[in-house]
Amino acid sequence: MHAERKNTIIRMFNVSKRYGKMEALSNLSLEVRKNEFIFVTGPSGAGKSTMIKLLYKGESASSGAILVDGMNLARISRKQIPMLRRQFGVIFQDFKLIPTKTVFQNVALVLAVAGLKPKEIYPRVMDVLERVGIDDRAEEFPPVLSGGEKQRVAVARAMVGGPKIVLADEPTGSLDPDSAAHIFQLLRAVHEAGATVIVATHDQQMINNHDGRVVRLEKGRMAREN
Amino acid sequence: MHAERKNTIIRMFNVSKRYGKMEALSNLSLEVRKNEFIFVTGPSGAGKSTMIKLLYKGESASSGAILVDGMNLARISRKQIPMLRRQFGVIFQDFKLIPTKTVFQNVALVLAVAGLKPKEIYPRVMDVLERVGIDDRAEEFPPVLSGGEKQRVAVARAMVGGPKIVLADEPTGSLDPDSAAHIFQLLRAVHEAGATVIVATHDQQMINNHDGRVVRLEKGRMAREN
Amino acid sequence: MLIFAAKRALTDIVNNKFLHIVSIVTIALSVFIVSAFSLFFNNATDFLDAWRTGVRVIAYVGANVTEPQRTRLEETIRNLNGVSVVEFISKDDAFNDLKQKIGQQSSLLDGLDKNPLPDSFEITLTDSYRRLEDIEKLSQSIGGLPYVEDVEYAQKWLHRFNGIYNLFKVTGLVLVSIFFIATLLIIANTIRLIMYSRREEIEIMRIIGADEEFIKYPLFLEAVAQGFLGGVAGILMLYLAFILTVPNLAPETVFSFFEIRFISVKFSLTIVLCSMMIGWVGCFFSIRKFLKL
Amino acid sequence: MLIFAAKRALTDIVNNKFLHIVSIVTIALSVFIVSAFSLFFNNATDFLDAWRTGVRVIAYVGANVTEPQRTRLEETIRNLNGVSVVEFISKDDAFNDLKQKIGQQSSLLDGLDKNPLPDSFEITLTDSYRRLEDIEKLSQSIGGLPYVEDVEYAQKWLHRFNGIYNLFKVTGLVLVSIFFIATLLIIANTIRLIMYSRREEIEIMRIIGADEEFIKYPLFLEAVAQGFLGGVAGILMLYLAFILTVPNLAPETVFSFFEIRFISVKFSLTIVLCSMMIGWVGCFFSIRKFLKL
Ligand SMILES: Nc1ncnc2c1ncn2[C@@H]1O[C@H](COP(=O)(O)OP(=O)(O)OP(=O)(O)O)[C@@H](O)[C@H]1O
Ligand SMILES: Nc1ncnc2c1ncn2[C@@H]1O[C@H](COP(=O)(O)OP(=O)(O)OP(=O)(O)O)[C@@H](O)[C@H]1O
Ligand SMILES: [Mg+2]
Ligand SMILES: [Mg+2]
Repeated sequence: MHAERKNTIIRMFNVSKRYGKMEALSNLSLEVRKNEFIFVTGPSGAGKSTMIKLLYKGESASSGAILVDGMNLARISRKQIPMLRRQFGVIFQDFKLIPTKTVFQNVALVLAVAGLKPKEIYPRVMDVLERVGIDDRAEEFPPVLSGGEKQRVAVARAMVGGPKIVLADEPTGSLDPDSAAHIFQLLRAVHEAGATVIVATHDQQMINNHDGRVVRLEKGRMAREN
Repeated sequence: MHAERKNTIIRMFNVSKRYGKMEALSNLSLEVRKNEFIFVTGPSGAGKSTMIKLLYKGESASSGAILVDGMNLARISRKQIPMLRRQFGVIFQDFKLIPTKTVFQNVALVLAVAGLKPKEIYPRVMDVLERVGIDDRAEEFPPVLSGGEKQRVAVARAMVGGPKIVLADEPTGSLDPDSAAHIFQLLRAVHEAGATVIVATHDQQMINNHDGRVVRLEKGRMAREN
Repeated sequence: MLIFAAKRALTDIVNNKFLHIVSIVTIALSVFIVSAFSLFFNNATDFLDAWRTGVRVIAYVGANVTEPQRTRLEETIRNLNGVSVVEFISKDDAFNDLKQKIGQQSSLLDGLDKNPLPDSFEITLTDSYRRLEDIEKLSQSIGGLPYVEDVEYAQKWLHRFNGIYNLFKVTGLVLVSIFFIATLLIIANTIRLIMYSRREEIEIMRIIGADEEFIKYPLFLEAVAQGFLGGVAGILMLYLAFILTVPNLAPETVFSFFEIRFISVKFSLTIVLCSMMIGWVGCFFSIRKFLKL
Repeated sequence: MLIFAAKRALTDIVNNKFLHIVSIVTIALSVFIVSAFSLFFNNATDFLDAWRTGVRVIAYVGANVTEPQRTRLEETIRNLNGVSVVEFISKDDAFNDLKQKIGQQSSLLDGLDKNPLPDSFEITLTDSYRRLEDIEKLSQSIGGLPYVEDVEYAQKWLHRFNGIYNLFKVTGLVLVSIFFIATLLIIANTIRLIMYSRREEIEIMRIIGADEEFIKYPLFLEAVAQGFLGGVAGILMLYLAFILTVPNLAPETVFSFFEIRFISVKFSLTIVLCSMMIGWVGCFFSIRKFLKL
């Protein structure tokens, strides 16, 4: 919590998120420095996914302030949201792959959205698919993939745009230990290339085996930080 | 593999499953006795989910024979498939909850399908929701639940009908260690009550901590059994 | 069984409000189109029919017929099938009529010393007896009666009118059929689209062991309910459009003999029944594809 | 930008074949309904118009007019706006006509020693000059000419006919508008349903940072393409129905003066354009709801 201000990329201050009576996050404050690697952990329903959702403004906070790279998320206009989201690479817990687009098209979409030309897109997508080990399924549609294969596509999509910040929600939940370790190496590589990485996970072993600050949530509150 | 014939509940003999050129399962043979507890493990894409899908005839095998409780799955008619499926309680890797039905309705559906009356259904559903620890969310719709909460609903649905055979595909992948242990206790209880349980999982720790035969698949083939 | 299906249909409607509303709106609009055209077509046919009311058959009576004979003849004609009113026109009345008809040039009749016209009966037909063939047959029977010298009716005009009338009726029926089939396909299409967006739900139900009947019955009930609501809404829309536009058309200022009528209650009920059936049929055909999952 | 959007629209169409086919079929059926009714309505109006061809104005010439004067009068009338043909009817011709018209009773004219009828001109109007007001105006101008004693035309009949004609036209326009609006809503409804079953896809695109334009442009292009294909398919369906049914209606056996025509190329193009626009508008309104996700 003693980061220098100018190096802060994410700042959450007293953030709460209520759904009806249900309080998914309560008075959460957190400061993330540029190029930090953070684990967010906690039991089921603690608010990990909600926290990630608030960061890319998939939802708005009920109260409190969130600043990402100097932008106050409560203040930005609808028009600015796409720009904000392109700063992030997000691995969703439920993958959120488009079932009617091929693996290639799903990953390529991020680059198309950013305005790249098809001939720039092709090599970059194939490269990242190869890195997650799914390049041989590039022309398949997500519904025919196995759980782990889908997850690797989701990882590929999150990394292909070279995002400033990677938000990974349970990025290895459907993977066997070897594949999981491999994906973690990729997240490490992205981190070393300068990105800030936030990983929500239950996998205590993963947390123990890797360096990184650990934030523990419980029932929407900060339980412990180390 | 030396089980007595009359105690065999599932018998797979030389089963293969091809999707186009892709062979998801190759020449798999497996015999499961009544009331066995089996772990199926293996890397991502090994064919664990495919094997489960073949058992409840979500897909038909490309070759080989599958017998469940004396029925040859290749021979049963379309009309008999629902009867077959009601023998199973399946926890799907991607949960397969109906988004437009509440948690309660999703779980109750299994009993309604089996022909139970609403007043019999209510207590049984609430009981099982309580056991997986999600009874307070009974009136919510799946899309608002956290990953772990959805998984617990899926577990509840698989157990509510008192199935002969439980097929659990990665039943704790989205759960923190405590919740996972709790779900495992529930599976154990179902097992002790007489059900046959087949669990597909990557979680090596889980396998080590519990008794049960372990079947390891690799690239669609049986790699090791112990 | 049916009660449980109905209960499940009800919660299903609550859970999928959007889809049900869309479906009902589409059915309502389709019913609206078909019934609006039927309304137009029925009234146009009635209108043509009303025009035909003018058709009269004239029977000329021989010159030397006595009054009792004439009275008997009148009685005989009156009792013929299809005859509604028989009016006696004396030759003097006929002469005056003729004078008026020629109008401007009537002065040329003043030079005549005696009225050369015969007595006649003007025969109006009943409503159900106005087809060309009926008129021809009736004329023949009258012509065969004693004391009748000649029978006259607007043959040429009637032939022409009959041509229009039949052409109009056939065209109208072709159009109604076309509209009916087209809207039926539109409704089936819409239901198929709804099933498509519910295919995941259907698949999940199949996978946990629901048989076809379990899945189908509530969907059928819903489709029939949609058909009912859509049909009623469509007819209400038509009624609204009717009371908003018809007073502005004001045909009675031009045609005193004719008044635009709304579709009959019986026809409305038929339409609602049809639209329920269409819901059922549309569901039947679109569901098969998705039950195979 | 547009090229990329078009490319994405193309892959999108391939990826969502079912939805596109459903949409095109619904649009085609809607276009079919509206254009079928337009076809019917146009032909019925033409038919009534053709009937009106019979309208003639008669100008009676004074008794003491010399032949050169009459010829000059004929010339003057012929040069009036709206006059197509002028035919001279001598008083002898008129007398013979009258005899025929009275038919059976013509014997009563034999007693006359001299023909009391005047000479006259029978004036046929041009096609564009057949509205009631035009005829009235023309009659007045002709009545004001020297040597013209009186002007006559089928005033009562025309009034009645005009009433029918206008009622028919207004009703037809009301119905076309109603059908147009109803099918527009049906199409919008269908597109909304399609967007609904694609809402997940749209939401995911939003979440990975697509701006509205990125999502909208291909969807608009697809909707316009659907409108185009649906419009063309609808008109082809109508054409098929036309060549299959019209020979069986065979109106030319009854009405030599009238032939059923298909909708014009220009009107077909207008319909296709409209249906493209409707695709666009339907997309525009249904997309908003789902872009808010
Ligand atoms: N849209 C919503 N409406 C209502 N409740 C919600 C909504 N979204 C999330 N919640 C609730 O907020 C709580 C926190 O959810 P969240 O998804 O953040 O948990 P999580 O820490 O990610 O859990 P898990 O490890 O199971 O994924 C949960 O109880 C969830 O049910
Ligand atoms: N319908 C299908 N069409 C084509 N390929 C398929 C289909 N279903 C499964 N596969 C392929 O078959 C292989 C085995 O899939 P399966 O889902 O059984 O793997 P798994 O062992 O469950 O993996 P995971 O641990 O990742 O869930 C995968 O490579 C998958 O892509
Ligand atoms: Mg979560
Ligand atoms: Mg799997």
